[in-house]
Amino acid sequence: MAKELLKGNVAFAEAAIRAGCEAYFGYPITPQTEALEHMAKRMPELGRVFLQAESEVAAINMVYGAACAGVRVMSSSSSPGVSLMMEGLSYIAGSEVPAVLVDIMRGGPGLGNIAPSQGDYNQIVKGGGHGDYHPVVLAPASVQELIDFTVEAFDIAEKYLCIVIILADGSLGQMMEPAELPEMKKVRSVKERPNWALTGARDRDPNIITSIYMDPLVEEELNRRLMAKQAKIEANEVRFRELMLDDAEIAVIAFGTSGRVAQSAVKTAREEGIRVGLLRPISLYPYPYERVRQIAGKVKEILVVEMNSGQMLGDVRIGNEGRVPISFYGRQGGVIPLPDEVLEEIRKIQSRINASE
Amino acid sequence: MAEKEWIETLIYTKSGSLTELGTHYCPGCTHGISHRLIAEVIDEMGIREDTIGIAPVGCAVFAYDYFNMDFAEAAHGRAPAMATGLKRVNPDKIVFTYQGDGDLASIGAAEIMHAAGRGENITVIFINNAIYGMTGGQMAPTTLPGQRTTSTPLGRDIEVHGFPLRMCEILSQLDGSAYVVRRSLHNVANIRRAKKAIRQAFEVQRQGLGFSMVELLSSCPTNWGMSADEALTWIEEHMVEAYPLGDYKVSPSIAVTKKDEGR
Amino acid sequence: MAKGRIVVDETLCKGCELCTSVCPKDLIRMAMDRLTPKGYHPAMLVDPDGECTGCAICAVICPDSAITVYRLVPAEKVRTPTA
Amino acid sequence: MQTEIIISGFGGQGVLFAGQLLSYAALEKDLHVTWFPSYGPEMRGGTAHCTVIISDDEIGSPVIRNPTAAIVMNLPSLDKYEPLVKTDGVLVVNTSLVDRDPEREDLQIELVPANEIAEELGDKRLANLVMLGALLNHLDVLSIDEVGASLKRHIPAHHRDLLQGNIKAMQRGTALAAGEKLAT
Repeated sequence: MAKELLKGNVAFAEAAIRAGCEAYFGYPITPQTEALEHMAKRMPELGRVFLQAESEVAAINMVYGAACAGVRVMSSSSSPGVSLMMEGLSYIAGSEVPAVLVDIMRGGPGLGNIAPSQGDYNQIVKGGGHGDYHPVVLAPASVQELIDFTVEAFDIAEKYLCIVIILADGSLGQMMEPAELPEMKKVRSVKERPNWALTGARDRDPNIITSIYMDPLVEEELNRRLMAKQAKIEANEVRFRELMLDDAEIAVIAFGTSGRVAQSAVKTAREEGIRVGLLRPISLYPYPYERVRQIAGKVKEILVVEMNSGQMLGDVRIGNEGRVPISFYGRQGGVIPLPDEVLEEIRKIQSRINASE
Repeated sequence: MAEKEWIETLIYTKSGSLTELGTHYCPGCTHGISHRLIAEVIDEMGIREDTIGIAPVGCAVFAYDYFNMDFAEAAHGRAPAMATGLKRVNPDKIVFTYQGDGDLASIGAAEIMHAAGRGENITVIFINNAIYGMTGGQMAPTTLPGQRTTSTPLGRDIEVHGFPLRMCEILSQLDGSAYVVRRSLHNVANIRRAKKAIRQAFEVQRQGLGFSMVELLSSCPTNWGMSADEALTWIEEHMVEAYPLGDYKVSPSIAVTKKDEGR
Repeated sequence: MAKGRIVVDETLCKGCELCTSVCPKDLIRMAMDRLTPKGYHPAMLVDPDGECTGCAICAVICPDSAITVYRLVPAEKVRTPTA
Repeated sequence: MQTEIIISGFGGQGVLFAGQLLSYAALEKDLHVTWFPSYGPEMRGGTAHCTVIISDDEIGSPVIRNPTAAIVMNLPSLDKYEPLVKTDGVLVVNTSLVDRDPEREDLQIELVPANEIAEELGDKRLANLVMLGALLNHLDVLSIDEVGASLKRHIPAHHRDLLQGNIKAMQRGTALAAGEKLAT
């Protein structure tokens, strides 16, 4: 397929459709509403399900319901709406049904604003809802990645019977870039739905989907099963991209849009002769701790750049295991850091390194 | 004249749409009766293999253990939303929710309103026993004025807690509602009427006519502090007055047998 | 001769006594001499004079589907079981 | 080579569409491009702007502080972006709505009475294309023909009757810029 100029929100919605998403439930919220609008138009055209729910609370529970039926189903929202979905996400996790959610983050806390932010990192990556669970979290940095990861999200969700959340920010939802959409995948027939799905207990025993286990030992069994699944996910699904880290003295670590901003800063810094490289974590859960650990063993300092007050910073600290100093540069409230701001931070670190030598 | 030949025939036995398992409900609790009625209707309609139930949070949280069919467990109050998701991708299946008064009328008030408003083609069995059973007898949105509960120890004071919600009256106002009726489980005659209404509600769904709900006035002997029998009498003497039985919305497209009346 | 009889499943019966209050012939008693596995006195049919008609009213009110009802039916009228 | 263009004006002046047009042309020329809008309440009545970055290499940040070129459709946009354009960059000013001269002397400045020209052409909505045409005269990365071809492909169906007007508007902008350049 040829590249098209696509807006992020439209791109992931269409990508989901082509990945075989059979049902979409959502509630309008800026800056992701174009996704809902795209679904509103396209899903009925294709004979699939689109429904604007009465709230994000209802939307995620509709997703939960459709997921129980064994279809590919998704929702998308933005930060305040995603907060409302946390209850449902926890139930989906506890029931071990696959579902995909896209969070196009905006400034907060509270009603905040509609400008791009990465303030949901803790909420999304660390679970957000109640109980022990981890959604798989993928952080795209371009419209193409938004497409690719959305498609992949359905596969991962079905492979592990888990939630996959695409964590992007308002700028990715709103920007346009050339990108290539995948071929249209065929939607499964009812007969092809998984054997655990609720499709009516015809010629088989009833299927029960639940997340309540009153016996603590039985609940613990579920928790252990989830942990075993997480171990597999942690072994197989770690993703990251990196740039010019081979000989780097300084590593910048940033995800999503801040990763792209940092990339520009890193390139300019290289032109100035600063030996700096970039690690852009893509899977935020599972986090590339091992790669951070390796990098920390080679560089002199780490700079973390985020569009929040330092939420991924904690994970970098875990991976660093105290090896090298970590500094943080963040913009909050919906402000995107500019490449020259990041460059300035890199220069400061370079002078510190120079001074200590 | 030859002597008549008599054969001993099974008149009544436990429904095949229920599992073998005994319920965890307290002795005399009418949840068991409503489960039975639903199961019998499903048997009679021959739809067990096409029916998917949604259990609530509340005493009936384990309803899926007792019904012999596909079932899912919803978050508190969200059963209508979950049923919506399930029904939309399984349009040829019969999807019903089973919800108590806290689940449906309090935390899930938005979900039930909008499911009805959309004319969602699902059936809701609404158990109104005027109290929170599972958590041990606190005030429900349907608790009667003056009724003592553990969170209204001096009786529900309408100045403080406001008035009970009458869900049939509310939901029947919505254009998407096709069949909204209130029945009671306080005696045999009413139980039989309740069953007919449940049958009608499932038929409404089968015919794709829209949202259907049967509210069942139910007892909670344990949290009301009464014997099972006294509790049924309390329904008759107090609840029926506050929650009049009857047909609140019957879509004209339903071919009703006029004998099936609530009162 | 009795036209009907009931069998109470003592694993299901919780001794709520609702059946005793609705029996038109007042033929159901609680078995005070024994307990079910869950610790309830179960309901039982006490019908020395064979009065039970198999009307199934007790089964209609039983919350626990514990009562199975049989009735003698003229052979020509035998039909499939129903409540 | 990376070219960064900011197009800024009031909501309704077509700045977002002008940026998209550049983006389509860049895409069709197999270049890397990002189109980044301002969005939100400022879209209504306040200033709207978009950043278009065109490059022959992968684009990092979709936002930049110092663009290589800016089209400013009104005074607040001039105030905001004049100080930011890179040295030797391009600043295209809509003099129809801006009542002061730019102060920078290290820029290629193009003064375009875009609204007047658009009205002359019969549709005041064409001001954005006049400005774009003037910009294109200063840009190496895309030609007016390439942008014109993109316009043909991507003009919304309900504006198709405006296609010729749009192209004419761009040509007028380019000609004006070329003419003035010749004059200096």
